[in-house]
Amino acid sequence: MSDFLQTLTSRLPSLGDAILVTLELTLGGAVLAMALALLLGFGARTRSLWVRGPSRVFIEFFRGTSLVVQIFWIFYVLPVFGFKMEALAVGIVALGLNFGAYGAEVVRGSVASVPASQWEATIALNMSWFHRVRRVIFPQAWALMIPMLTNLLIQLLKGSALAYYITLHDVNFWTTQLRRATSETVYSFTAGLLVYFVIAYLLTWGMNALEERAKRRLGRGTRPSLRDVVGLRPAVGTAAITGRGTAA
Amino acid sequence: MTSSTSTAQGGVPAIEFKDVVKRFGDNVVLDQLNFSVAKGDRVTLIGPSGSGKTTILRLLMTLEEANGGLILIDGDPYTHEYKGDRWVEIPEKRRRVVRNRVGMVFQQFNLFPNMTVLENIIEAPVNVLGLKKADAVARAEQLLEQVGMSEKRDFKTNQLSGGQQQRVAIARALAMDPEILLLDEVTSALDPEIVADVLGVLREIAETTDITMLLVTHEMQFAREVSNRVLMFDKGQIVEEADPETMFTHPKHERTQEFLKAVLG
Amino acid sequence: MTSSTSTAQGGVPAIEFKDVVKRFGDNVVLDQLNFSVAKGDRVTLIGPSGSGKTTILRLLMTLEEANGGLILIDGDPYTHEYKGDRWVEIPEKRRRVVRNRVGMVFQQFNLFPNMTVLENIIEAPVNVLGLKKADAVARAEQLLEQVGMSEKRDFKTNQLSGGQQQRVAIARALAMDPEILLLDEVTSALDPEIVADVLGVLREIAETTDITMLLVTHEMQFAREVSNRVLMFDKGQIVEEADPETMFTHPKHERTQEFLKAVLG
Amino acid sequence: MTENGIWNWEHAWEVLPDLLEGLVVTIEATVVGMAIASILGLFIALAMRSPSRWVTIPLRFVVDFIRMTPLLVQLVFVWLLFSTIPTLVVGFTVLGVHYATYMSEVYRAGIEAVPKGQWEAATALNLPKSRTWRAVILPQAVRNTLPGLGNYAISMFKETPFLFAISVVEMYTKAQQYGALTFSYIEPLTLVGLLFLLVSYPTSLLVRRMEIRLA
Amino acid sequence: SSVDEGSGDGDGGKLASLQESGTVNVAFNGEKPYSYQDDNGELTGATVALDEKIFGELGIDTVEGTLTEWNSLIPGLTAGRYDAVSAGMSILPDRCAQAAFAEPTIMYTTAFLVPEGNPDNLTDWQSLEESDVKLAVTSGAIEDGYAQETDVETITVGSSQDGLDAVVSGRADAFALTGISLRALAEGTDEAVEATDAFVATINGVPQIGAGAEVFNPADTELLAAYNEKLAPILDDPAQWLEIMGPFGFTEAEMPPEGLTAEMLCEGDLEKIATELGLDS
Ligand SMILES: Nc1ncnc2c1ncn2[C@@H]1O[C@H](COP(=O)(O)OP(=O)(O)OP(=O)(O)O)[C@@H](O)[C@H]1O
Ligand SMILES: Nc1ncnc2c1ncn2[C@@H]1O[C@H](COP(=O)(O)OP(=O)(O)OP(=O)(O)O)[C@@H](O)[C@H]1O
Ligand SMILES: [Mg+2]
Ligand SMILES: [Mg+2]
Repeated sequence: MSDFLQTLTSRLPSLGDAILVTLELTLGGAVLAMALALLLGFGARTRSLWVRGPSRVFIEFFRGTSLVVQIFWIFYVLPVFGFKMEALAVGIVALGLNFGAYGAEVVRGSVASVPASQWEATIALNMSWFHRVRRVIFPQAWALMIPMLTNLLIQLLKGSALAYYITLHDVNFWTTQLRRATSETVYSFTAGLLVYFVIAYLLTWGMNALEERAKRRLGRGTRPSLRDVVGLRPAVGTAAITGRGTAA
Repeated sequence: MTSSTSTAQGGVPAIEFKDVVKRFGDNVVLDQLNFSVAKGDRVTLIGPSGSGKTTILRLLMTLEEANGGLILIDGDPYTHEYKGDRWVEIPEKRRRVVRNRVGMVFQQFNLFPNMTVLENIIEAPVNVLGLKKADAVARAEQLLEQVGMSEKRDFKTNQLSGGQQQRVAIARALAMDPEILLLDEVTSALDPEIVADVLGVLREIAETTDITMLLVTHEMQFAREVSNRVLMFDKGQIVEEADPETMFTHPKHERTQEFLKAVLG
Repeated sequence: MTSSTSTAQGGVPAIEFKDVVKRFGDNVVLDQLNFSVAKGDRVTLIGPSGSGKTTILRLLMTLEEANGGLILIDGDPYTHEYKGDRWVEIPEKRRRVVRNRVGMVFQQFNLFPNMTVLENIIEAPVNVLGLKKADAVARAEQLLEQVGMSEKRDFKTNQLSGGQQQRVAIARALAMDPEILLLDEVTSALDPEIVADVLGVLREIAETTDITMLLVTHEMQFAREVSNRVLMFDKGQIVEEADPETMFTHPKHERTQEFLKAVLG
Repeated sequence: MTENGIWNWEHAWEVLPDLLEGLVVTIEATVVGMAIASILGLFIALAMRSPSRWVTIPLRFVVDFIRMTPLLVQLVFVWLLFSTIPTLVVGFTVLGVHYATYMSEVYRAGIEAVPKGQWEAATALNLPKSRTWRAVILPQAVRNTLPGLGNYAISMFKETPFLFAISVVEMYTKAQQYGALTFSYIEPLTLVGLLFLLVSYPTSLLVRRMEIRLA
Repeated sequence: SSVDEGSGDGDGGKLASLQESGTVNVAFNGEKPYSYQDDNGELTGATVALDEKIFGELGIDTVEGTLTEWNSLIPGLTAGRYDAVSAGMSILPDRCAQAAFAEPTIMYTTAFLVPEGNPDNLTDWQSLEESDVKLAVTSGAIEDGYAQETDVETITVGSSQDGLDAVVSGRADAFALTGISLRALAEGTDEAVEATDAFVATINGVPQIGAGAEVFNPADTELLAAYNEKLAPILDDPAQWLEIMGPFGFTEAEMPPEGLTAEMLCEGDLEKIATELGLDS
């Protein structure tokens, strides 16, 4: 144990770098995923088959084949065709594509649960499509989708552990190296586990704050008690529920 | 069958339905319906549940697509037109120009919960009509004054009672300065005591403006006071048409007599 | 203030409120309310929105907890009692015995969507009263007959219209053979033409049984026909109390006059 | 990869039987895991409604912890700490428990989505609590939950490769093994992707069907 | 982390470009004592030392490493993510079709990691076959193949650490791996385990000659030839080989016998090799 602590201490500086890589992947992937989710989520709702078809194919493909296989292709096979990206970029792109596809279902489901009457009111006021979505529909769907996006974000964080597979040195890699150096599986993993837990906790915390804000915008604010903010219950909006696109 | 392409006042009618067909699946709701509403007219649609009253308003608001026929606003084709002998949809871009002339108030108010009362009202004038924000706010305040909601200006909509929400919804529709106002059972989601309140607001609007109104209501008293023409619908057809006084006191058609008896008790 | 511990007929009242207090947060909805309903009475509660009518029915159904006072059913303490000078909740077990005497029909019907019409009706008789299934079915069929819903026996509830759902809900409440039936605006979610239909069913029940009824309604016509006593509520207090005829034609209290004017138009 | 181009059908055919064998394990793990997740998830959701904070606070913590930490680590821990429990049992159980934490949220939402009026109607009919749950609330809640259940099944399906951390060899690991022995990775891994798709897509169709049916 | 250096478009430009930049990027799996990061994060190990020597002679002074998973080594090489793999990978016939092996640099023997005291008395593969122990093997390693051919009950693990954990936790009775790796593993842990003496496994009567080598992209033929050219004198001179490899715990037993070539191993006729090298027992 004391040996372990010594090695652990000597490796703490590199943990900083590892956390940075994990955060870069998670946040980069999340931003890309969110952009894709919006694009595909609305794309999958359009009436035009020319938009809806490709959106659905994209969603099904990237949800259906698994993240590792996608990472493998982007990192190890595409270069054979002369298409080569930095490892970090590959990680972000792969996470973004995969979770973007899951997220698209969340977006689609949440937008679908905004009452049709809200769309009708926007038509009656003669708003343009983009205006409707930006000012009326999305702000309402947003409050519904955050809890499910939080789940996805946690899964994305955990998915970023595949970084080692593409030569990146993230928290998972750091844990593996610690384990190799100390031969202490349980202690090493506990260290890694706590790091992931803390990151996940902070992310959830941030997302809960976002949700609170979104709800308050809708006049449904629950005036967050300290426990609401600190607690991690991803208060799933009931209408959003039930997996209409519950991702993951 | 009984078609009614009436209106005396001359000039182009504000609303005109020509052979309008609307089906839901196999259910033919409107079968070649013809009728028109002159500018400044206040027309009430009455009729049993499922007769197609709401459908007419929704077609006028392009919330439903017709399956045939023409809908004209001020003589302009609105949702579809005939190109040669083909019946084609008018693209959204052109629809939007015409749609600016039409406003609607819904039974369930449909206010935007993510905005305050004021924001609900100025949203479309600023972003659709392109009004300056200051002007839109000034107009909104005037309208809120008119519906007696001035002091709730900055409230979230779900902090309001049903009657208050409906009054804001009316102000929101009026803020677009529509030439035509559609009202679908605007009081039937409200508490009975509050109904009078909202009807009062509408009566005032009817008296002080010359907006063309097309309304569906079960408040026969209100129909009597506000409208100058009542259309009785049944099965997607106009069964009878008269001024309110005649319609409510001496209905001719058997179906109308039956209906009025059930509703007036 | 104005308390009303009336009833002539003698004997233990079916329902008795003694100094009942109900608060929601700071909002005192019922402040030491006293009233009673004799066995077999048909009492209508009227009054403006928010006056506490629904709250009274919900207290009687134990859907809300009182903050003080006693509620007695047939003289039995129901939700709370005084032990010495302490006001204590009666445990669920004892409440359940009393609750069997009370049935309720809701404005929104609240049928169980996962069951058929028949299943909805026999669920409680079988599982609460312990009836044999065959007996429960026989009784259910009789009730469905009575409300005119026999042919919908095996339908899912969401295949029914509002009026049909409400008739099933009435049959469901009656299947428990309650001594007291609570009805909260049971027609206000229905289309106007259909209202008459459901009211007819209730009228028949009122005529053919001696169930004690406590109802909230905005259908004054119905209140007039069915009930033998009307209580006018305002701000959680009984403002006026009379037989329907007197109440609707010669209301004494100013608040009642105002209210009736707004509702009756 | 070599002179003969990037894709070699011989390798593909050669590895396919191995992969199918692995697919069986993958599907077994998903089915058993999902059975555990959907039942345990329900119990967690029910327990979380307990009025006692002595139940809910610790449970909340455990559930969050499991949800927020990597599955892989959980597998290895349990495998090493309870070395007398057979590996497959550990694998399926941990997978199931991990997903139960996700599922419990879906159930919670499903239960909360049952209108309050249903509870009130049950009280008005004097139904006992247990009967109310069994006959009224749960049937409706579970129906709300089905699409979510399907989605998590799809996702669990693709997390079964983690089972290799405790030496359960499923489809993905079979592919990697073939790659390690022959240095041909593209064929086996691509096939894995396609096989995943082959199972996920119908599941996803089914889920959306239910979504429409229940809407 | 990875650098966009190698490009795999070969035809000899690779050697020149490496020489020009003065840096070669090799992939490694972080396994002691072949190629790994020391506590300071420096790339080190036996195959790395060998690379430094050989590439140095080719005028490439810096050997950089990319630490990656075992299963990414070859895909990354093919994708041109690095220039060579320095992990002492075994030369196997199937593998030769996909990657270009340099001449063998390390002979592989097998050993078992067992609980202290070696309760099952494992000494060589025959003793294993006779006992009924459950053997842990690394996924895709040659020992996995041996076990399958001799019907030994196995569990498959992902890394040597996993194998160690399996033995410690009692999930497996023994863990088979190359002798060199096992020695390093046993030394690095405080757990109550030991490594048996290394042996050449004899499977169905045929001694399993195994050897590891540097791996290149098949397109980089000129680079491979140049590497082999500089490697030959080292293999011919045991003293020099030991000087390079010895510090990492390698002994003469791990030095490839004279005459053993990558080509022979690629053909895979082990019986023939044994006869030619005079190794059959
Ligand atoms: N979206 C829809 N899909 C299918 N059928 C519909 C739809 N909307 C309306 N209908 C049908 O069209 C017919 C006319 O409906 P509509 O709502 O116009 O009647 P209404 O006269 O407004 O009745 P009410 O007084 O009940 O509001 C009804 O038979 C109705 O079932
Ligand atoms: N769950 C609750 N939480 C907070 N306040 C409530 C709640 N239920 C009722 N109230 C308040 O109690 C008061 C009485 O409500 P109640 O529903 O009994 O009125 P009512 O007479 O039935 O009115 P209506 O005619 O509109 O149904 C109202 O001011 C209402 O806002
Ligand atoms: Mg309608
Ligand atoms: Mg009420």
